[in-house]
Amino acid sequence: MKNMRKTFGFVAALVIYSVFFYYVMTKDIGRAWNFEPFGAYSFFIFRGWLTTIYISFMALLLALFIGLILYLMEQTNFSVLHYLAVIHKNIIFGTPLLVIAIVAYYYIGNAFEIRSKILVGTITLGLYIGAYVSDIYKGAIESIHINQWQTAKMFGFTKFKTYRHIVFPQVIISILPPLAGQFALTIKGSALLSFMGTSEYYNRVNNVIANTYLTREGFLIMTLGYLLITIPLIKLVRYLEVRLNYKN
Amino acid sequence: MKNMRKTFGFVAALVIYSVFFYYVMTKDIGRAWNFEPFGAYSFFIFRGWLTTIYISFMALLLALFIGLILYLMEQTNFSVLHYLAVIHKNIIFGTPLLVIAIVAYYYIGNAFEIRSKILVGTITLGLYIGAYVSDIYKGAIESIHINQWQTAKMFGFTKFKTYRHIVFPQVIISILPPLAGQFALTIKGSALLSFMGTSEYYNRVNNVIANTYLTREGFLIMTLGYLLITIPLIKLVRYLEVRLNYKN
Amino acid sequence: MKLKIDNLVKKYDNKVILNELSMDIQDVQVLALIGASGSGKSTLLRLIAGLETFESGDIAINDDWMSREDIRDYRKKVGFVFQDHNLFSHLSIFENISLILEKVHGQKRTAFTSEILSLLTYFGLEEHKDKLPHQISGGQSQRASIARALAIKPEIILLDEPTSSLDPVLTWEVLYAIKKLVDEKKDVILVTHEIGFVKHVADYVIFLDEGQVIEQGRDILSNPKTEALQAFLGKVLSFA
Amino acid sequence: MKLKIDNLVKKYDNKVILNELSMDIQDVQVLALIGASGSGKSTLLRLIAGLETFESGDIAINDDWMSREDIRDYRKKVGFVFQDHNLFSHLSIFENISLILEKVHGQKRTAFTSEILSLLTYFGLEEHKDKLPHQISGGQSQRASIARALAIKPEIILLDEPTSSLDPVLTWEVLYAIKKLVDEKKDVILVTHEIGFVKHVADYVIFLDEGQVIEQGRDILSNPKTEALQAFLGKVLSFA
Amino acid sequence: GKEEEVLKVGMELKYPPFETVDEEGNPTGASVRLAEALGEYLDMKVEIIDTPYPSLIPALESGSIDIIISSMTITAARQEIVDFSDPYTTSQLMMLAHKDSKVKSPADLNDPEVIIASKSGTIGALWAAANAPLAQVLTLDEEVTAVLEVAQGNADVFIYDPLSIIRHQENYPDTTVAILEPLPNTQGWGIALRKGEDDEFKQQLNDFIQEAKTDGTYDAIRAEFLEDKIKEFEDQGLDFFF
Ligand SMILES: Nc1ncnc2c1ncn2[C@@H]1O[C@H](COP(=O)(O)OP(=O)(O)OP(=O)(O)O)[C@@H](O)[C@H]1O
Ligand SMILES: Nc1ncnc2c1ncn2[C@@H]1O[C@H](COP(=O)(O)OP(=O)(O)OP(=O)(O)O)[C@@H](O)[C@H]1O
Ligand SMILES: [Mg+2]
Ligand SMILES: [Mg+2]
Repeated sequence: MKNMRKTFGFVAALVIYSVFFYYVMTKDIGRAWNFEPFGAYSFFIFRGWLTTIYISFMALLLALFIGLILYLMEQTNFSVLHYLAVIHKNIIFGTPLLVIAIVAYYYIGNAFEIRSKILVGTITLGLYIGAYVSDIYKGAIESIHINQWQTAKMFGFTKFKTYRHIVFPQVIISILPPLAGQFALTIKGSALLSFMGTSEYYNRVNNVIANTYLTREGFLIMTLGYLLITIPLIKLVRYLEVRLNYKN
Repeated sequence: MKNMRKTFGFVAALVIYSVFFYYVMTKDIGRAWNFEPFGAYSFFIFRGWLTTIYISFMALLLALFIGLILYLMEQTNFSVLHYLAVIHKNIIFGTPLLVIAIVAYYYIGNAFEIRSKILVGTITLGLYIGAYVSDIYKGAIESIHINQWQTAKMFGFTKFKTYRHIVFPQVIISILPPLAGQFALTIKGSALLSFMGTSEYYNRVNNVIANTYLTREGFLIMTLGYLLITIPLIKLVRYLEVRLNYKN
Repeated sequence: MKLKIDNLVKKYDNKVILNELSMDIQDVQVLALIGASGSGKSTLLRLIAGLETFESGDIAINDDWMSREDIRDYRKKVGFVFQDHNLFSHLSIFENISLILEKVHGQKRTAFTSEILSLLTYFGLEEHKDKLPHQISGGQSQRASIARALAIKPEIILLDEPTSSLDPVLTWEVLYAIKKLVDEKKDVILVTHEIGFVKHVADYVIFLDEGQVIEQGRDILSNPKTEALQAFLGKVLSFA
Repeated sequence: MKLKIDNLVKKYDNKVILNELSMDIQDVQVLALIGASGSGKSTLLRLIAGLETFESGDIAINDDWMSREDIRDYRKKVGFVFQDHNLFSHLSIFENISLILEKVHGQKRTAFTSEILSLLTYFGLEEHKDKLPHQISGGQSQRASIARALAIKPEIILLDEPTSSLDPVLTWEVLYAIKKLVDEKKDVILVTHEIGFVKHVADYVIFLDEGQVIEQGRDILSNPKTEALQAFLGKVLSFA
Repeated sequence: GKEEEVLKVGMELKYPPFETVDEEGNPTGASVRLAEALGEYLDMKVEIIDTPYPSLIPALESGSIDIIISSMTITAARQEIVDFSDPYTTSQLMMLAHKDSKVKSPADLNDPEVIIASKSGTIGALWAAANAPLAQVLTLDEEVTAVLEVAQGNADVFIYDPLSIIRHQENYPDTTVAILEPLPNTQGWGIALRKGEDDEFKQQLNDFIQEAKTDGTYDAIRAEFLEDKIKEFEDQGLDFFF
């Protein structure tokens, strides 16, 4: 019964969206859809897609870690570290990804003679997303009741163990929802590597669009390709949300 | 004493960053800086900057509101609404801003004969950021202890009043930090309007770069322009974090 | 008060907590629920307050059967003191009370301020009125919780262990406050472990064990019939 | 135990809570702190546990003056029962104990499992061992908090109102558990409002009022000298 | 000799048939072949580096690439920042117009009511500023949106190269027309190199272009990549520019 209602709701929602986009499409003045030319490029595009997956997952792990470091730096009493984190975050928050990508590779990477675009791109993306992630941690940790900290202290937990065993398991459910969005941003953000001329998904689809002039089809393929990564990832996060929620 | 240490930390951090970027710049084999040609464009760029401020603030307010609606839709038992929100979020999470911008204006806007780019852009950006904001709300609200809900119920608070007077004031401190990042994303996200050919800041600086090829200078101006908006905004959020934190 | 409960069944995670519990009580002003820890006292109190759903059965207060529709209006007439106090953690002691009067009962700030202050003074909380719940002592937060429940001038007040963290002097004050309620013709349902307190204040006592009523009556404390209650009381008396 | 406190001053928000409090206690095994709500009992207990900083003064336990450096090792030897229980909200009752043994005391799961189980059984919690703190009754969570404090086999155990939510039967059990500790040569510092309980278990009593020691000794309960304590006790006795 | 030295050539591989990728993703197109011919001429290995348009100048300035061959039009403003070789083509600009627009020829452009769409970073906006100062200019980040502006009637014309104009017109046959009349005052495309770095190198580039035009290199490139285009141009009655 409940399952049926859920299924019905899902189908109804899907229909509403489909009707909406169908209506929009009928109003479009262009030509008919034509996916054929993409066939020849499928392997080319597919390899770019794999690159995107690789980069985004590495960057994602890095961002989770860098976010933690930044959070800890911001909390410390050692004020140089504190302000390093604050300045880093302010720069990241204020700078467009385009600029960050170009500065990171063509200026910073160049100065230190790092030539691997994948490496520079992954680190840059990790640093970029990490700044946002650190604020997610911060928000969640603020919500832990003072009692829990005090009890951990009383029973002899070190600061690290308190975070690891007491705080983290309690905040994970409030961290995961915003993190899902951040993960999606990371995956799409991996397109920043296209400014470095890396052959990832975004760049390659755009290459093909340029060759074939099939913009509409290209955008559809681009979106589907990203959805194919983001949807499973978000499903995974939602699953973890339920699994790791101690309240259930 | 404490203030001196803080100032010292800030200055030290700033010096470290400056040295880093100075080193990077010395490694660059390019020409000397040349800001002169931007002088002629300054009014042109300034008007774009104002447009960006206008759009991002409108979109930001909209996103806070849309995020709330999406959160409530996701929580409701009415499964059509629930899935409408879920599908919306999945689409937003998976689609590059470039594609969203173009579809929103040239397909959807066109189908409904909405010609105002500022309008379409603001709504689109609001819907886009709103999806991320709703997950920030969700994460924070998960952290409210069940006791607080029950007590509110007992004393006759309606659902709305419980959110308004009990839940919201308690979660605001865990919402604000990740929201700061989201605000910054909104401001930079307003560059999506440049895909629609609106003359906002990003677009205009890029125009000047295209005309003059002064990329380095253009990027610096672009970044400073955005920082000039994001830093005060983030300062404001941090201030609110302290002000609204009932624990202080 | 009249309280009628028919075959009330409440489960948590498929474990039966209240097991076809029934009672029919009339013309009682202060009803006390006693029983061992975990016997279901708090659960029963929450159900009477309409705070949780239950598997089956019915509850009527003053011949009014509880129903989904008018539950919110019903609750507005009920004051509740939670076992773990449950003050709103973001609000000062004063605001914990004022918010409810203002937002739920629609009263004006000018009208209730002095009333709240005298209530807080009565419970020795006047100097703590602007502190947050985590800044006051256990007994202070318990008193604040009682003051909050009384502030809405309830027709019926439910108290879950109202004196557990109070010293003897304050226990007397609470006892006195409850007696005042009785004089004002208000009804009280009380969960407590303080048998001495029950003797002073209650005119009807129900002894619960494992989710069922084992013994009930006006003078079961002085005249216990079941072995269970005798054993329970035995420990108390040997104490003082 | 020896407990020496010199001119201890503690403030919250510039309000003096403990006012140059001093004591020098020797050869006491169960020390009870009594006093009115808000008199500073919990605060003093937290300071003795090294949980909070203070303005000035010194604390020495068994001639060991408390210092920043070895505070963590000191705490590991101390069991603490918080007034509001403070169980870790994301861990089951069992895990609330096992986590500490495993992560802080470095014990092996195989070694402590049966020990924890028998401790939980002793406190009647075996069937609730996998529940989370918010799923158990007030008395159950208080017992879990006591079990947790005992599980680390502390040399000294500090209890803040350990029986406040317990029924008479269970109060006896806790009393008995504390007596067993005494037999095992462990030291106990106890904050409680249950004067009967204090009489049974404590061999030294300190009566606090407004952050100062008003009266102290081995038999101040049967032989109160100050008016304050007489009034305080007067209310208790008239109760049972 | 120079055998081991690598000449790094930056181009954005999104502009067929000049700079593009084949189905395996290898760089190909007329500019790629021209770069390779340049390598042979200089006796250097050539490496094509795909670089998006906004990154081309930073890449050149930082030394990530040595020259740019990316259908880049020579303008005075750009010459302040980079050096250009002599033009290797005479690039042309033409117009895609909305079917109802009053713009029928380049002469109609200088009119305050006319809206000219142009892709940012390309020459269209610059041309408009210099040659039709009264018209409104709309710059868009993406080519596709500029075309949509015209197709949906928001803009009058889109200024771009003839090849693309023809293609775009085929995509929106009902609402657009191609005005295949070259805009006046356009310069050709040049090879960009770092400013003032090496006059000798610049001279070599100019010599190469001179030679390639006559030694059959251009003919070969035309035959390989531009056959179709040339035919299209002839069909439209135009001269091809490469
Ligand atoms: N964090 C805090 N901020 C401000 N005041 C505080 C704080 N914690 C405690 N107090 C105040 O200090 C005084 C002593 O508190 P304490 O908890 O020690 O009392 P207590 O003797 O344990 O009382 P009870 O029997 O009610 O638990 C109280 O008046 C309380 O309001
Ligand atoms: N949310 C819950 N999930 C599972 N079990 C629960 C939950 N709440 C209460 N219980 C169980 O129901 C039983 C009765 O709980 P209740 O709180 O009513 O006891 P009580 O009589 O008030 O005890 P106490 O005197 O200790 O407060 C207990 O065994 C408790 O563990
Ligand atoms: Mg209870
Ligand atoms: Mg206390």
